[in-house]
Amino acid sequence: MSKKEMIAKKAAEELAPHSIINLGIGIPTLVANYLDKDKYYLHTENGLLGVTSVEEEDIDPLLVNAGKLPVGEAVGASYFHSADSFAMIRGGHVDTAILGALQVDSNGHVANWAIPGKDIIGVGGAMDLLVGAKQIIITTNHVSKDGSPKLVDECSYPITSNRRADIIITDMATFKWKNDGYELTELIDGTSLKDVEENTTLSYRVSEKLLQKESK
Amino acid sequence: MSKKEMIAKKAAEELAPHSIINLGIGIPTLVANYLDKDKYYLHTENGLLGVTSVEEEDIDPLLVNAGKLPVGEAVGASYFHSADSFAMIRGGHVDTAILGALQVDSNGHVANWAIPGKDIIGVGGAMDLLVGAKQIIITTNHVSKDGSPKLVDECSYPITSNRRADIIITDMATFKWKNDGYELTELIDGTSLKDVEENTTLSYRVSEKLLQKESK
Amino acid sequence: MTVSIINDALREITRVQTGDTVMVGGFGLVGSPLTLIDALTKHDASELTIISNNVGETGKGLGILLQQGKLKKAVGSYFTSNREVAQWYNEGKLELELLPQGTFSEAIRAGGAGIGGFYTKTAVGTDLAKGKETKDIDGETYLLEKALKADVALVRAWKADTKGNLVYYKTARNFNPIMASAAKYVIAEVDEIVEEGELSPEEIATPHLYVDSLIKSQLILTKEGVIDRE
Amino acid sequence: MTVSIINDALREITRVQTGDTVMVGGFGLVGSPLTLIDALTKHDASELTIISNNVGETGKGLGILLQQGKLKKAVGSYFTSNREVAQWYNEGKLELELLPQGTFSEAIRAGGAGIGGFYTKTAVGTDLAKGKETKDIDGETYLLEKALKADVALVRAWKADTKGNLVYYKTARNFNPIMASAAKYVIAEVDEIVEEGELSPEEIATPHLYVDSLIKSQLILTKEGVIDRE
Repeated sequence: MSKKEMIAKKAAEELAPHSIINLGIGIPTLVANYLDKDKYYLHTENGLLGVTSVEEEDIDPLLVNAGKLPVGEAVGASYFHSADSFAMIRGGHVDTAILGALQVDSNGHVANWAIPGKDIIGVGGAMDLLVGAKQIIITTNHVSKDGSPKLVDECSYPITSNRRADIIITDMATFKWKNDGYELTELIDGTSLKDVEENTTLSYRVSEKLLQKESK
Repeated sequence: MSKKEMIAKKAAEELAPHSIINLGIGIPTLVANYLDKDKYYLHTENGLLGVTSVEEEDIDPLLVNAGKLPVGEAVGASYFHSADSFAMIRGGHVDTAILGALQVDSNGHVANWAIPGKDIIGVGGAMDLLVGAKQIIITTNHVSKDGSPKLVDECSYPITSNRRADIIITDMATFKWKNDGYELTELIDGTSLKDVEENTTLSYRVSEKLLQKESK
Repeated sequence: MTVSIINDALREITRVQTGDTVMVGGFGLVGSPLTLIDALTKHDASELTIISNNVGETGKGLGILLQQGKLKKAVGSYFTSNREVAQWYNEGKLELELLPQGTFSEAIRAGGAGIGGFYTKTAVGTDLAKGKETKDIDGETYLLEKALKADVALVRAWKADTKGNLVYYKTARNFNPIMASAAKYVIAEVDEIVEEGELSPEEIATPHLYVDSLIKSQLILTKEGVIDRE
Repeated sequence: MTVSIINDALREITRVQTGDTVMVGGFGLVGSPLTLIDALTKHDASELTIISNNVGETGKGLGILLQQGKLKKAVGSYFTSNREVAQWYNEGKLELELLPQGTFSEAIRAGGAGIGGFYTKTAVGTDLAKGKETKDIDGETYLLEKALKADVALVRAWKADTKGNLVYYKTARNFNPIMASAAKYVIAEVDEIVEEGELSPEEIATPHLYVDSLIKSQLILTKEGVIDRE
């Protein structure tokens, strides 16, 4: 299992059965592979509730997800126009959005739509999902390609919303927002608390449970 | 033909073929009897485009117009929810609304939803239709039951909208808004200019055509 | 969430609690959740705010709730259909919020769509604009109207599938789909429950994510009036 | 009005005039009015403001109009799919208005529904809120967004009846129904024209009152890419 697959699998474990899920592009898309298709309902903002995977021979060019990739149609699916689709998102009818991120910070702010110095010419549905879904799960590599932390004290990239991320799942650890800040609740096998500490500038505390486990 | 039927017939003559029409309660409802059903498309704000009349034996209790009266469904009809229906009205997609009135005044203001001194507890779709339809035709008796003018200089009843009525059709005459005020364009047979003058406090001028005709 | 299929309206209606705001679908009796309204009249929740186009007729439907003294406030567009509404209002026993029907519909849609408020030209310059904010946009005056939301919505649909997707029948659609989007808990009364996959994905007017529970209709509107199925 | 059935896209596209604002449906190539866009590239109208989720891809679809220098402004949510957009923008040859996709969709719906503007929580506190009004409603901060309207809308549907009612196919629906509601003149490119009465009244997504003319699609998206029917 690749790192990305591992992150996706962990994210899948956080989902409540029978919930409505919207998956972003990249790692989030992989989460679908770990979900029982009869128990989770996938929403895509281009206008479909009931996204499934599709076999090569069944591809319909007019049936795609928000990443413009071919998908299938679940039994009991429904189609709607873009304004109705975002009404679902913004109106709080999507239980969980799983999104990628460029940065997440100590306040829970997510930056995932623009890079300073580059042209800011695309945002898509990122801001709507972040503001509207009942629960936000961020899936991301723990550090960027150059090795710098993506979990930072304060986003240097433009933030996507004032709304905070509830859960952050990386290839090193899982963090959950509790009360007033993030708590490190789980380490990926082979990762130590020290590894996380060295690669993270976001403020967090370690959960009691994990501290006890690590001190054994 | 009753006075009401005569007013309705005159209103029908003002309509452009293939236009989208919304008919209010009362005299406006009768207008449908004078329209070729293949050439006019009737919209009702409770959610149907393509209203037709219905025979007693075909009545469907779940198919009604905004007056809660049984109607039929035209070929090529469509149903939609109330917000979509009023989006059509307010968005300017209905060509003509034909409405009743308590009063119409020299500014073109219509009062047709509330009576001073009585409880103001119902408005329905009157304000939306008056603000949204491309053309407003008012059909009404020329005077009220006590003989007082309904076409007045300034409405004493609460107005329904700032938007003016384009055409007023009564059992005495037809008035059309031109430039900065109403022009009396047509008299019902048996009505004289003097009859209208004596029963109207609304400001109007008489059309050149009618003046010439009357002076013959 | 999974939809619950509950064939006990009296039990399911206990979701409505004293002080709640409740949306009730229907245009007159057409598309009205008659079975749920009947259950509500037998339930002891009071001080309710009802968001519905009208408050039934005198002593009928929601009109019974009024007579039972269970209503604190009514929000709608046409209360004229029940003469007792004015009477209760004048006696100071009922608050009223009267909105143009298009504004009423749009406010409910806004509530479901995460829109806080919107600007409409409807009612500008009229008595119904009193006390409301206006704004000039591109040279025209608009009125600010706030979204409407509810704790519970009681709606009526024609068919549901076992997932909770809904389709409506002719003009019985009216306020039901928008109300189904604007409440925390949505109970849909339906005439028929079919298997998943039996409804066309292009025709579903209320996707299942809006619906919490289904009950089969017991009271139905016929040409001869409201009848009990059994 | 009666819908005109015109099988000459080049003639019908002359409805678009220099300086016009044009809405163009589609999410990428899916549900995109390919035949009408092709006609627009062959038409001499320029200084256009295009309201579309994106400006095609480099040298494809609306991307050709950009290369032809016919675009004055683009309003959308995701211009990243065409690298040349940033280039033209940086050279001051193209104005851009970037909106979150939900705000973009809602603004188009508002334009069609006679709503002047609306309050959304989306983008509050972000760079896309700069210069925009905010308002506190019931303790939460919302951003004011104005309606979007157009002179002409180019949309794609699956089937139309001869009255002009439209139904869509799967995720090719996307922005098309709302754009069909928000322009003064609406041209629908459809794959099939059927007789009146053949479409289910409950399934019609765009009632005919929104549609001015129909043209049969010449270019269609297949698994192998865009092909010409003949």
